[in-house]
Amino acid sequence: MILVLMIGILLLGGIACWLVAQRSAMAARYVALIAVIMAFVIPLGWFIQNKPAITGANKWLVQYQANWIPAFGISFHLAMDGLSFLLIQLTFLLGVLAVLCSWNEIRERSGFYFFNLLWTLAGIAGVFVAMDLFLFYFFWEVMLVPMYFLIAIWGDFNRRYAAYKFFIFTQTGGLLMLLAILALYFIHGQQTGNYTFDYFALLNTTLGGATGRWIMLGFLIAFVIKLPMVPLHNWLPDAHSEAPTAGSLILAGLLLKTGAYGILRFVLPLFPQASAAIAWWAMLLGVVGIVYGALLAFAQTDLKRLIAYTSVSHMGFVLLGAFAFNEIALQGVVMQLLTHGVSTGALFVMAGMLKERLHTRDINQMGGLWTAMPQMGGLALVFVMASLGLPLLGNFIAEFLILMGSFPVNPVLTVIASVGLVLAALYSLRIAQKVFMGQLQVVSERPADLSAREWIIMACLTAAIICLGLYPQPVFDLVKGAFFVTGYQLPVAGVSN
Amino acid sequence: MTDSAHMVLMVATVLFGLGLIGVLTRKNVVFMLISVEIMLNAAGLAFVAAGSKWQQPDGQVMFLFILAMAAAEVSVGLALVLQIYHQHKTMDVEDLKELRD
Amino acid sequence: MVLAMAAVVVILLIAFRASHTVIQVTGFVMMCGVVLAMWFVRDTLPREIPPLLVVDGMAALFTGLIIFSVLVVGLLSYIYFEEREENPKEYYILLFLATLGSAILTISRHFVSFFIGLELLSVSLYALIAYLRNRNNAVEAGVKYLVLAALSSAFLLFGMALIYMETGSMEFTAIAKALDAGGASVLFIMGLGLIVVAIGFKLALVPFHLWAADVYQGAPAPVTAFIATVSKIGVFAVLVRFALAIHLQQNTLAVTIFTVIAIACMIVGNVLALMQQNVKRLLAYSSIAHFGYLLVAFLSGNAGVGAGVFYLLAYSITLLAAFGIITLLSTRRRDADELSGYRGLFWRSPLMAAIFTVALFSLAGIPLTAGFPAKFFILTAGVQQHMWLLAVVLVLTSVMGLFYYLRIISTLFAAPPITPLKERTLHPFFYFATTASLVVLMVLLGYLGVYPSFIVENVREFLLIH
Amino acid sequence: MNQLLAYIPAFPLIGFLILSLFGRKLPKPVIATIGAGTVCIAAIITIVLGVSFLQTPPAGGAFHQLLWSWFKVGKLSIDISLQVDALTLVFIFIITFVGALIHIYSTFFMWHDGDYARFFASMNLFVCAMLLLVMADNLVLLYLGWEGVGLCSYLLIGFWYEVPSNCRAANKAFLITRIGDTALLIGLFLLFRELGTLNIQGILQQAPAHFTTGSANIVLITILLMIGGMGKSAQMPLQTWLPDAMAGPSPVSALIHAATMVTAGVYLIARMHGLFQLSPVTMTIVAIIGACTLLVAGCSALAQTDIKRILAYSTISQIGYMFLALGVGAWSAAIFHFFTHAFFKALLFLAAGVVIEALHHEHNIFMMGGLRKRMPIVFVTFLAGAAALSALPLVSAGFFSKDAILWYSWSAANGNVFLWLMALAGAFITALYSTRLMLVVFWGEPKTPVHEAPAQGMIIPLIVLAFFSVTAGFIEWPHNMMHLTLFSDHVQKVLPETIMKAYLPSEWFFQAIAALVTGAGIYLGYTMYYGKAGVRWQQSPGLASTREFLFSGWKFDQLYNFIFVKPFLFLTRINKSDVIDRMYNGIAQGSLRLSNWFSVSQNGSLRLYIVGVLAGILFIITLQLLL
Repeated sequence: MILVLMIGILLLGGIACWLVAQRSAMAARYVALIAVIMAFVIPLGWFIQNKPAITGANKWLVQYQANWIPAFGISFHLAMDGLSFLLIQLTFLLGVLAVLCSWNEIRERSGFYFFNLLWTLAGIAGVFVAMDLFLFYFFWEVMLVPMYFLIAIWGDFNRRYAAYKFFIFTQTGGLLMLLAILALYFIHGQQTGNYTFDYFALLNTTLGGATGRWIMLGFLIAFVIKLPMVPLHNWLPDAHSEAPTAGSLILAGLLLKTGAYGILRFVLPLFPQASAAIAWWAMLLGVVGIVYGALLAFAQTDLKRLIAYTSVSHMGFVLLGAFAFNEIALQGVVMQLLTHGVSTGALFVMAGMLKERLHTRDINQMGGLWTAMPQMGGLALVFVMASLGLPLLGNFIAEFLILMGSFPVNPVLTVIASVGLVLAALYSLRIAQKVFMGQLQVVSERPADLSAREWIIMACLTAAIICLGLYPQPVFDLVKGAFFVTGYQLPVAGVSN
Repeated sequence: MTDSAHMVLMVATVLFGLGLIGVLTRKNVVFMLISVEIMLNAAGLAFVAAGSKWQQPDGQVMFLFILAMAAAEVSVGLALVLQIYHQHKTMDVEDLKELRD
Repeated sequence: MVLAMAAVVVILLIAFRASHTVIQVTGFVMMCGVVLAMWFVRDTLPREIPPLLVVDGMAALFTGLIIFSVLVVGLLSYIYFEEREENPKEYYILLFLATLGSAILTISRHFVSFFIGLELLSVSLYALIAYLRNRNNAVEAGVKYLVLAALSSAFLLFGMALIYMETGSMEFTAIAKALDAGGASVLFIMGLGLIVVAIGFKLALVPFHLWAADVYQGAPAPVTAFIATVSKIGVFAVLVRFALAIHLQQNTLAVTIFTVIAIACMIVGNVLALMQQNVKRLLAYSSIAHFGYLLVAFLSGNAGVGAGVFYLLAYSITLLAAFGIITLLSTRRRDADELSGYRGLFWRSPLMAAIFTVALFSLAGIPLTAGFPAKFFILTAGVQQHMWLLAVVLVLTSVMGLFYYLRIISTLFAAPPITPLKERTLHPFFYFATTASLVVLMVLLGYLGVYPSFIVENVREFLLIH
Repeated sequence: MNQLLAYIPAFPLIGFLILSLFGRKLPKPVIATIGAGTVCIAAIITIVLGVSFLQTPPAGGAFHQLLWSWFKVGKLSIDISLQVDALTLVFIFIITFVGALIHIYSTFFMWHDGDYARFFASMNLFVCAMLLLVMADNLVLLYLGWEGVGLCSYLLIGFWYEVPSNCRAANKAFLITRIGDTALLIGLFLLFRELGTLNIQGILQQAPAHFTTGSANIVLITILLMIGGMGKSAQMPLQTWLPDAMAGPSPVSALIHAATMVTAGVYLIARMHGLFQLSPVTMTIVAIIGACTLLVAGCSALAQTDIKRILAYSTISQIGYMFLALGVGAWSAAIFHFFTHAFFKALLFLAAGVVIEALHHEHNIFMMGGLRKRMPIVFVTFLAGAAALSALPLVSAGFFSKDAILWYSWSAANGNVFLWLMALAGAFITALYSTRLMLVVFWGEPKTPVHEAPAQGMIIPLIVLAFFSVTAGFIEWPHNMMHLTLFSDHVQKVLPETIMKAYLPSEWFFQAIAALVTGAGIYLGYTMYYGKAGVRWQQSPGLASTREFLFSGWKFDQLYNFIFVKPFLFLTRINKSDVIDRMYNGIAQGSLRLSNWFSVSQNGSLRLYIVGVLAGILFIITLQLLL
């Protein structure tokens, strides 16, 4: 029930924002903030209160099921395990920060803005807990539309193009996934006579050979577009760079994660054989993404675009790890989701703050900002370092585990992926160098350092990334349940070579 | 009996084809309407032939309906033609190209 | 159901002499009466009127859909014509006649009734399209439609004649029997092909679609809405009935033809719409594509009927909402069909823009709107019958479709031009009523999008009544 | 005692946290107290710990402290846990003790800098990270420290970030060491795959049983670890970053780029000696790299004019000695050289810092001169350092450590005559450039006025370091003289003894030659650079190209620029707008073009529409006839 409550609050909060904003924009902000904080606190409070043990028997923390379209075996089935819980917490944490960083940035039509923001969050949260494939697809799409509006209305100069591209790319994948879901539905129905979209039922479908592979591809394409995987990544730089700050934060921090979540939750468990069959290729593409994204990131002069390409590179690790099929790599993948959400989100927030002050995203027009904004410079450095995988910060743990896990499976690719770490240093340091170091460029007024509100945002993110870096064990313990208990059989590795 | 029905059908087909060619080649709206009428009548003829083949009245009933409908169509059609002439001072369909991409 | 027909006739009688408002109100009441009647007679279904008509669950569904659409179209027409101060009396007669034709189509099971219904519909439409003869190139549209429709009628009749010639019957079931006994001869298939032409024309399937854009653009907005919904529903209904009767979907040839047509529709419709700047034309192209989708349901036979009905329902509501917006925004001189006129609508009148947006999303098949389950059911039907090619084409062309829907939407949300708001001279009550009904449509779209179960169950129940 | 371990890195960490969070608001004296004080406390704890270690060696030869379990995934279990054994003790002693001295020096050296707090924050963080590096009981924690010191090095090289070249130097340092780090990381993966653990003790215990000597895996692992070490320790071919790293403040150069961080590679190899012993090939490579590096860097030092760059190349060269020693299996000699080198090189850098500061940030030695009289204390201390560097027999610490290396490069089982000759040549060059440095800076005519006397607080660390530069060597005497082995006894609790050749010539002979060579170097330097001669050599046209070649560090930078940097930049520049994007734009364009084609059919002509219908019919009929 808390899951329904959590999503419901966001949806209602969104509508409330819209209505309230007619009277006062400030009220809309507070409504949005309160709604997201409530959504954040509800599952957290529930978790702390119940301290559910994630044991073999009790993998699912909480479930909720209601009929929806019984004629097609569709139910409104939500469930949360450790993985979902973590991602939901990440969602709402970033959600709160997204509301905060829109505080002053959005001056026009803020009611509708917050409506869209909250509905996007609701959609994302829904994706993380939906245990009915139809429902999953439903949420999958629901999060897109408000996101589209966020980009198309409050975006930068080239927003329309970016918004189209974003929507069309993700929709293509989504519809292919829908086809695959349907195919799975009928195959399962024919096998068992029970026509249902329920995840747990579908887990028992036996799929062999080509059919399984095609269906798996349908899912996978949708997820890797979201992830994004080279060469399906092209929507991302445009969308990220044109979106408003909160939009970029959510895109990078959360939307990409839904793709990875999809792979972990659906592709691997539903299609173990088919996944194993393409594992080598998936890992290869992951590595290509790591290197290619890094090269492109290095070339960019638009700060947000640069960060966007770093996401491409970082998400390559996810693909690499997910298809390594072992615990170490998979735990690394989950960790990467969390840490990338925090660190790249933080970089985007910073880019937004810089844009607010300097009215440009071009790093050639920045420089020497450390002098003017020592606090921001220091915090920025933390996230630049996170981005290049400095130990002590969460990203290192993630990438280390991913590489560690995939090394025995595919040494060659892992070694190439490790080269990505050098490239990561290249582009990350370039950010620090171009933006914060060098001579302070002559600007009309000296940009102000962080305000209290911005301090809160950055402090949250910094604390999160350091905690994840120093004491990640709770995360692993929580997620462990999601992977290695009943019903989840890892695909057998060893297709490589 | 069936042979003659088929013969009539053949005639109807030819008539139909003639009408079609008429519609295609004529530029004048009125002539096009007339050609369509020919085609409708060809269809009617075919119905009559079929009715006679099966010894049923249905074919002729259908023919009556066709006639009625053709009449209605022509009346509306002519009204429109008048309007066109009124507005465009021409009956050439090639001049009716204001609605286009 | 006899009651239903009678009701329509009564409306016509009343319509002869009454003021606009009175017609409107009576029409509205009668239509509601018909709907209610249908609800009550549900238990007595199916009722046959041999040999021409049969009123079964499917017919009831389609008729309901038609009546519902006409209700909205009538409402839209009111403000449309009120603003233009034209004499609308004959308009309503024609409207109701056309409705009657369409309704007959849904319940016909015989060539004669098929033909009568179709012609009733067509002839009324000629006049309706050209009704506002002085503006918007209505006459040109009328002539184009007339010539082509007459031509297609000729094909239809000739095809019917051929089939009659071969089977000796004009009743669907009898044709099927004859077919089972003797197999399909060349002439029969020829006839079938010609009928397909006629139906294809009415449904604006590729390659018989060329008229659609011009007519949509030329006709008054409510009439366009009528063409896009009522007339197509009726024709689709008879197509389904005919096809189910003669088991068209088991015929490889027919399936091939329809597959090609469906694919062509999806591609051509969507591609044509990509660059279109005229909203009405764009909707025409999009409706071509949508009937391509619908053919996927049609091709999956019995299983697809439910999907088809649901799709038509969603599609009708959507289109009516869209045309409602166009109607509301139209001025005395011209219809609001230029895309540039919609720039920044959201910031001028958010409600209308919201309705339009929801409608467009529904057309695009985005969740939370009725278009999503509709498309989903169609895909389900297609996948169930293993029509992978169609399903994949459907998916890919939908993506293409997304582009132009988004184009309109982003126009709606773009920064508004500096132009004064249009003056409203209409009776506020009717304006309000229209807007309210559009809001209802929007809510319906949302409701169907989120909770389609109710309708799905009812459609199933109805379809079980044979 | 175990519980004390955590405090050693904790104090600098606390210093870092306070300074980084509140540094801007604190007055300078407080900052100085915190910055230097925390390191001093760490040094005191270290000494307490060391004394206790020496008096009552702990069970198993090491102190242990488990702080918390870092992460545990599958078989991989990593703790944050510290360990101090004899080897580590040497390192933490140097880090904290020399570090403390340098911090004290810095409180005065940096006094006028605006970013006082940031400097000490970074320095404290560095000390903390370096301590973690050497105290780590597993390789992941070691890697954490390893990267941490890299970060601090980056921050401190680019401390004066307003100057673009400093930032470039910082970036370069970080990137080149990152290449090594990545190799190290891959080495870890391989190790974990083979042994299933990353615990250092675990690895050392399991390795002999698991690997056969010289098998491919162990060679690969050790080479990867070696590359990691090479990156950090600026060995060829990854040495180019260190000279540029001199862009940082002098104390930074002293602490990070001379005494501690750059010797991390030495530590790593010594720490993993168990693996290297299993791979003789790698050992040989390490030795060869060390020998080559010491020569190449030594020659480069000859041609430099920037005082700090001379010292930087000298550092590279001296670490080359350590690598050579490691390579021939002279483990304790390598660590001993590290030990003495830390003192005298830190001393040289600090003294150079004083000189530079006194001469208005003048780096060019040929603009100095005559400082012997004007800065006598600095002169004396510098002399002590230079003597140690050039290994002046018996009176300098450098002699004892370098002599051991020279001896082992021949006499150890892995040693041979070539290595010895190269080391000898290196010794000659070292003496030569040390003399050059001394003569040009401290003798001759003054060329730049001295504007202020160094603060007392800066002089004291110099004196302390100078004292150790002279005396640190006395704890270890060669076999033939006194045979005092305090140091090697200590570290050989951890490190194995050097395996010697069966037949050995007299050690006296080698010592004599070494002393001779050093003397020759000094003499040659004297003749070349005393008085006006130095300028002549510096300007002689015949040597211009050689000088330029050596000055640029054997053109390594240019080579890398050509092989890596340019192609990389080219690649990224041409692909800035993402080729793949073209594909999608192509699809979009294609669709739009298709749309235009299709809309030709919608030309409004009724007749065309009729033709369309007809075409449809024809199509259907054709299909019917075909099927």
